[in-house]
Amino acid sequence: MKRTSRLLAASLLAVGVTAPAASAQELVVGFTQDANTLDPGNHRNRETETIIRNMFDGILTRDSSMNILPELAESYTQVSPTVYDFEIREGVTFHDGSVMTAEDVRFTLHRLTAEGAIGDGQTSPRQSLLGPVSGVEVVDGNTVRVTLSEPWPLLPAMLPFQEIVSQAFVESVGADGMATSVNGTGPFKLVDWRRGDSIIMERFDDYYGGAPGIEPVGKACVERVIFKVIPESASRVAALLAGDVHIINDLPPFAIEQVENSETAKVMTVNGTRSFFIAMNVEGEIFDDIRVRQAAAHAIDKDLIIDRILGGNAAAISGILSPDAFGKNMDLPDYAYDPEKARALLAEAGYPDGVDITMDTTGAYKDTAEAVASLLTKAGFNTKVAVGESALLTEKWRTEGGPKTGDMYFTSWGNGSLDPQGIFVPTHMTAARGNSAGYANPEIDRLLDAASTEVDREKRAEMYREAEAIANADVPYVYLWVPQDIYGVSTRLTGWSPSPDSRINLHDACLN
Amino acid sequence: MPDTDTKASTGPVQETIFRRNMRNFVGNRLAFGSALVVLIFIFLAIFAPLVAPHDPAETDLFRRLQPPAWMPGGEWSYLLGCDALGRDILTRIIYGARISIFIGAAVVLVATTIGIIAGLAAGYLRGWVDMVISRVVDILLGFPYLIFAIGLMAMMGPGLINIIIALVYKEWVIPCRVVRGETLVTRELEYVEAARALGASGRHIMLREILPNILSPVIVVSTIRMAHVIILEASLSFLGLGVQPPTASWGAMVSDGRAFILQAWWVSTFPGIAILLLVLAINVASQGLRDAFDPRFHE
Amino acid sequence: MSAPTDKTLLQVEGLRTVFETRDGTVCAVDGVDVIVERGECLGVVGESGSGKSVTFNSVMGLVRSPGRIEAGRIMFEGRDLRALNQTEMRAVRGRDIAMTMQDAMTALNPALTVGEQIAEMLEAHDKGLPSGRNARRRAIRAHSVKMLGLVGIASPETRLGQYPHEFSGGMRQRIMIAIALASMPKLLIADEPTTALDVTIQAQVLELITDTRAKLGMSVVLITHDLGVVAEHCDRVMVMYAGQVVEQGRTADVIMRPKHPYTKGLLGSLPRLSLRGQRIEPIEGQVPELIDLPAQCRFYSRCRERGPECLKNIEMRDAGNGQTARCVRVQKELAT
Amino acid sequence: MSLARFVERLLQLIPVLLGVSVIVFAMITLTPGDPVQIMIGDQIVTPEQEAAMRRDLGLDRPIHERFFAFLGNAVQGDFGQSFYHRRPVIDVIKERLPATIELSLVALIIALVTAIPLGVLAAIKRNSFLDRLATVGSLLGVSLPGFWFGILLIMLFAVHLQILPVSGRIGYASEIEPITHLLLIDTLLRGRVDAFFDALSHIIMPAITLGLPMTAILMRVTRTSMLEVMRQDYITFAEAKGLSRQKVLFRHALKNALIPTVSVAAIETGSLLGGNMIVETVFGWPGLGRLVVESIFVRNYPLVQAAVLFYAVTYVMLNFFADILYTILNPRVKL
Repeated sequence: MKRTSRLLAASLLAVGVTAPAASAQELVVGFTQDANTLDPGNHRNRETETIIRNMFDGILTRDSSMNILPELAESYTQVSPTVYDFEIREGVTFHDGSVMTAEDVRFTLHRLTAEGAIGDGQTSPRQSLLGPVSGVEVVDGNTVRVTLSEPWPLLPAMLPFQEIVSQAFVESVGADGMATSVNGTGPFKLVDWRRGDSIIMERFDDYYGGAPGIEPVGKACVERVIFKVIPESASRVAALLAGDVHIINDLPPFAIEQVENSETAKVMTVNGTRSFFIAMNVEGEIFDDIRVRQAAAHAIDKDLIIDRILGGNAAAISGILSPDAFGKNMDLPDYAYDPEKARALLAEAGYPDGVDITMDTTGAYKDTAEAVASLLTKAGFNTKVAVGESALLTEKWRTEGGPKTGDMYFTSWGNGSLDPQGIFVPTHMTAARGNSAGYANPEIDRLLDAASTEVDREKRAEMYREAEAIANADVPYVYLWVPQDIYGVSTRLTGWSPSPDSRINLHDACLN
Repeated sequence: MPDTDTKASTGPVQETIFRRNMRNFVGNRLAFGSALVVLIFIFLAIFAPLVAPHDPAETDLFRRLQPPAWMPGGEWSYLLGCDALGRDILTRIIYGARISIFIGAAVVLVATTIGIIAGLAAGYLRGWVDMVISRVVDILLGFPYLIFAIGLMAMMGPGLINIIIALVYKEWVIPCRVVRGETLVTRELEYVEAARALGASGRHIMLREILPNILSPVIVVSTIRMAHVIILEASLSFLGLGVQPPTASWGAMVSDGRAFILQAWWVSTFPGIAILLLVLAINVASQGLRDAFDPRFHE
Repeated sequence: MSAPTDKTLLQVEGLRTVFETRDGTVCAVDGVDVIVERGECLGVVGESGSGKSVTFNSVMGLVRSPGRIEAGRIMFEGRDLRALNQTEMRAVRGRDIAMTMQDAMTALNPALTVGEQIAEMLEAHDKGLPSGRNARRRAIRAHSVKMLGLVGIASPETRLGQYPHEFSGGMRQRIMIAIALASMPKLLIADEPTTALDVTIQAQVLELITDTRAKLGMSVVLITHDLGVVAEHCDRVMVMYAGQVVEQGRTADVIMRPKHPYTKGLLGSLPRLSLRGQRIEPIEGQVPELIDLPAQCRFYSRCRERGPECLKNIEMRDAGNGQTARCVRVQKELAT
Repeated sequence: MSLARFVERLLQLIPVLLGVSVIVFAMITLTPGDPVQIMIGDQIVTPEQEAAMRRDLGLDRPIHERFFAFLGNAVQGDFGQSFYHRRPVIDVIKERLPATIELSLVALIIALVTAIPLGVLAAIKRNSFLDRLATVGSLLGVSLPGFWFGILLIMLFAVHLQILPVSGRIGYASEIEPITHLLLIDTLLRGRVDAFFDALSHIIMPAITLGLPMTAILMRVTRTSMLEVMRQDYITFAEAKGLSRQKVLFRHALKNALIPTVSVAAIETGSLLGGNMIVETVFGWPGLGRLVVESIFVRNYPLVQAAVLFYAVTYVMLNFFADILYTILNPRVKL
C-alpha cells in the first residue's frame, strides 16, 4: 500500500516535470510536418526548408515584407543579363568553427546545379529551382560569379531558397551524413533530430549576426528552438492552448476565435502566396463556350465564401496573381456575383435548363469546393463534387497539353517567390504543366515568353499586367482568392512575425 | 448442468417453441427495445426523404457551425445544429443512416459468410486447402490494412461499392481465423468423430455438426465488428477516400467534424452518438435473440 | 423409511431443488429422501430428467444459478451440509464426498496434465502431506503414481505428464476415478461411470469401483441407466421418476418383486437373464413437464394400472423388508 | 517448440513476404499517379530536368526490371532510396519502426490487462450491473473513432488539467542512449526513472486511444468464451474436487477461455500495427504508420514497398508468438 502510493507520487511528480518546462529560453514551434532531410540541397519540400533555414543561411534572404536582402553576400550586382556577381561576407563561421569562404558558396551552387553533383551520382532535386544557371566560379578571392545560359531576372528572387553548406563538411560526411547532420552558418545549430517527433536546435553563439538589413543584428534571442511535429490541426491548437508550444502554423480559420479568446495565445496572419482557382476544361464541350465560363465566374460569390468559410482571411482575385505579386494588374474587371446573369448566359449558350457538371478536388479542399458547388448549382450548374487523391488528380489534370476528360478542377498553385514567372507561366502558357484548363492563347504565350527574359522591371511588369487582362477576358479559370497564412502564437512571443513565404525564421524571436 | 434436466421437458411442437421464444424475446424488455431502435433506424433510412426536416445537401453558409437548438444561437428548426457548410446535422444523420447501415450490414454479412466458408474448409479439410487459405490470410493480415485500402481505392477509384469491397477484403479474414481455430478443436471432438464414423459427408459435418457449435463466438465478434466497419469507413474518409460528397455517411460526418471539435463539438458528436446507438442496439438485440432462440443459452 | 443409525453416512430428507426459468419454476427434485450406509453401494436408476443427477449435485452443493435448493436436510456424518459456508463445503467436497462424471473426456480439463489434475486434488485437501516444498511435491507425486497404479494405468510415472486427449476413453474414466479417490473419500458419487464407454471396458471400470470400494471401505452411489450394473454391484437401489423417488429397497427385492408400475415397466422391458449391459428401454409416453404439476401420481399418464384413486398426492408406502414404493397399490397388496 | 518447427515457421515467411511483395508491387504499378510530377509540385521544369529526375529515381526502367531489381536487392537487405528523404529507406524505417512497435505493444498490453479481467468479471457476474456496464463500455470503445476520442483526451488531460503532454514521445530534456530503441525499456535499462515516467506520460494517451477498440473486442471475446467454458463439465468436476474459487476460475476456466482471446488478439495486433496511422497523426507520434500513408500519397514507392514488408515480418513474428502461446494454452492443438 505504502509502496503504491509512493509510486503514484513519483509518477505524478514525473508527469509534473514533463508539463511544459517553459523557460524563457526555449521556443517550441508546433509544426505540420517533419523535415525530410537536413541536407539543404537534397529535398524538394517547403516544410523541410522552413525548418532547416534556421540552421543554414543563404546568399540572399528576404525580410517579412518580401524584400530581397543580402545575407551571406555583402552585396550583389548584375553584370549583364546573364551574369551576376556576389560579394561574399567575411568573418562568417560554420557551426564547427571553420570559416566560410567564397569557395563554399561556389561549391554549394555547383552541388545544386551540376548533373550528378549532389552525391551518389544523383542530381539535386532543387536544380530546376535555379533555372538556367550554367556556371559558378570564384572570380577573385571573395566574389562568386553566377553565369546564366539565358537571361533570367528571377535569380535574386530564387536565391533565398538555397542555403550554403561547407565543402569540407560535405566531403567528409558524404550524402548520407548530410541528410542527418548539420554544419551551417545559421543562428541555430542542431542538437538532436528525433525523426518524426522533433528537431531540437540551440543557439549558435558565434553567429555573425545575420542580414544587416534585418534588425536586430546579432546572435539569436532564445537559447533553444524546437520544431515539434504535430500534423493534426486540432492537436496543434490544443498544444498552443496548453502552452506546450509557442508558435503553430496552419491555424484553421474556424479556430481563430478560440485562440483569440484565450489569454495565452493570439492569432497572426500574413498574406499568403497561394492562388486558388477553378480550372474549366476549355477543350471540353461545355466549357469551350466562353459564355458558359463567364456564367460560372458570375455564379460564385467569392466574398461570401471568404467571409463565412475562410473567416475573412483571404483576398479575392480576378487574375491568377496575388495582390502582392510583382506585375499584378490592379485594374482587372471583376465578374460580380450575379446568379441571374449566370443563368441568362447559360441559357444563351444553349443550356436553358442548366447543365450537369462534375468538379474535381482533393480532400483538403472538400469543404470550400462543396460550398462553391452549391453556389454553382443555384446558378444553373448542377455541380457534383468528386473528391480524389491528389496524385490521381495531378495525372488527370496536368496533362501538359494532352487531352483532358474532366469538367472543372478546384485547385491552387503556390508561388513562394511572388514573381509571376512561377505561377503565370505554368498555368497559362499553352500546354504548360499546370495549365489544367487546357487554355491556349498565342498572345499570352508571346507576352510570357518575352517577360521571362525581359530585364527592365517596368517593362516586364507591364507585360504581366497585359497578360493578366487578356486571361481575365478569356476566363479559362475562375480566379478565386489568395488566403492568408494564419499562425497561432503565444502572447509571450515577441520579435517574430509571419512571413508571406511561410518561413518561420526564429533568429529574432524572443519569449517573455 | 440444468440443461439435461430441462431439455427433455421442452415442448413438443415446433410452432409453440417459436412462439415461446418470441414471447421470451419480447419479454426481455431491453432486447426488445433495442430491436425497436434498430427498426427505427432502418425505417428512418428507408423513408429519409419523408422524415428529414431539410435537404441534406442544402448548404447555407450563414448557418455555418450553428449550435444545437438548446444552445445560444440555436434554432428549433435545426435541432442538432449545422455543420461547416450550414447543413442540418439531424437531416444528414437521417440520410447518413442509409449509407452507414448499408455499408456496415453489407460488409459484415459478406465478410462473415466468406470467412465462415473459408475457415470451415481450412479447419476441417486441412491439407492443401488449409495451406492455401492460411497463407492468403497471412498475406492479407500481414499487409497493413489502411495501406491496402488506400491502394485499392486508388486503383479502383472512389465509390460505395469499392468502399465495401475494400472493407470486405480486410474483414473476412477475421471470422475466417476464428472459425478455423474453432473448427480445428471441434473436429477432434467425439460427436464429430462419431458423425464421421457414421459416414456423414464432409459438407454435412461442417455445416450440421461443426458450424452450429462454433457460431456463437463468430456472431458475437461479427456484431461488434459492425461498429468497427462503420468506423473504418470513417478512417477512409479521414484519408479522403470515403463516400463522395454531398452524400452523408456517419463515418464521414464524424471524420469531417473532428477538425471543429474544439470549436463546434456537435458536428462530430451527434453522428458519433448515432453510430453508438445503432451498434449498441444491434448488439443487445442480437444477444437477446440468441438467448431466446439458442437452446444452449436457456436457463 | 428407516431411522438413521451409526452406520448411516449420508441422510437426505425432503430435498427440494428448483430451477427458475422464464417459463416458470422447474421442480427438478421434489421431496427426495436418501440414505447411504457406510460401506454400502446404492444404485440410483431413472430416465434423463428424473432428477438423479440434480439430487446428488445438491448433496455436493454444486447446484448453480438459476437453480437452488429450496428445502430439505442433507446430513453427512451428522453434519447438516446445507448449514455449511462455502469454505467448509469445499473441504467436504473432494475429501469426504467425491464425484465422478459421466464423460471423462469433458470432465477432465484439456489444458492441464493428468498429474496436475490429481495433484491439485491432493493440494486442496492436504491430508498429512509433509510441509517442506520439495518433500511435499515428492509426496504428491508418489501418491499420484500410486493412484494411477491403483486404477490400473500402466507406467503411471510417464503418464502423469500427459494430457487427457492422449488417453483412450476407458483410460480417461479410470483417471477420473483415480482423481476422485485420491483423497480417500468416504463417499463416492459415480454419475453414470460407464455410459460413455464400450461394453468390455464398462465391466473393467465397474470392477475397479467395486474393488476399491472394498479396499478403502467407502460408500458408493452409482447413478446409472443400467439395471444390470445395479444388479451386479449395488446393495440397495433407488428408482427415481420425475423428481421423486418412486421405489427403493434391497437390490434383490426390487428386481425380483418390483412394486411400482414404473419399476415394473423398466424391468419388463428387459430380458431377465442377461441384465448386464442393457439400458433401460424408455416406456411409452413422456415424462411430464416439471412445472406446476397437479396433485396426482406423476406416472399417471403412462401407467397401465392407473385408477381414479391415483389422482392425489401419493406418499411412499412400506412394502415390507425395507422396501418402499410410491404407489397406491402397494397398500392394497399388503392388505390382501 | 522444436527447432524443426521453428525453421518450418521461418520458411513459411517466404511465401507470405513474396505474396506481399507481389501485391504491393502490383498495386504500385496499377495505381495511377506519377512520383516525379508530384515531387515537382507547383514548379516549372524543362522536359530534360524532368527526365533527369525520373532517371535519378530509377523510374525510367521498365516495370518488370524494377520488380526483379527490387526483389534481388531486398534479399540483400537493400530496399533502395526514399525519393523524399534521399536516404536508404531501411534507415528511415529503422528510425520510425521502434516508435510504432512500442506504441502497439503498450496498446496491446493495456488492452490485455483491462480486457481479460473485465471479460472474466462480466462473465462471472453475468447480467449484473457490472456486466452491463462493461458491455456498454466495450461498445462505446469500438464505436468511438480514434481521432475523435484522442482529441477529447488531449482536451481533458493536456489542455484543461495540464497533466499530460499533447504530443511527442519523450520530453526534449530527456536524452537516452538507445539500446532496444523502445524508450520505456531503454530508460529503465539506463536507470533513468524520471525519463521513464516522462516517456510513460507521453505514450499513455495514444496507447489508450489505439488500444480502446481492441480492449472492447477482447473483452467481448473473453466474456463469451468464459461463459462457454463455465458451462463445461470440467468446471463442475473441478468444483466437485473442492478446489478454491480462484483455482476453478483461473486455473481451470481462464486457461481454456483464453484460447479464442489469444487468437483474436493476434489478428487484432495486425490491425493495430497497420492501423495506427490515425493515432500517430493525432498525437504527433513519430511512428512508421503516418510516414507510410504520406508516402503512398506522394508515391514514394521504395519506402512503401519496404515498410509493407517490415509490417508483414513484424506481423508474422507476432503470430508466431501467439501460436506458441496457443499451444501452451491448448495442448490438443499441435502446431
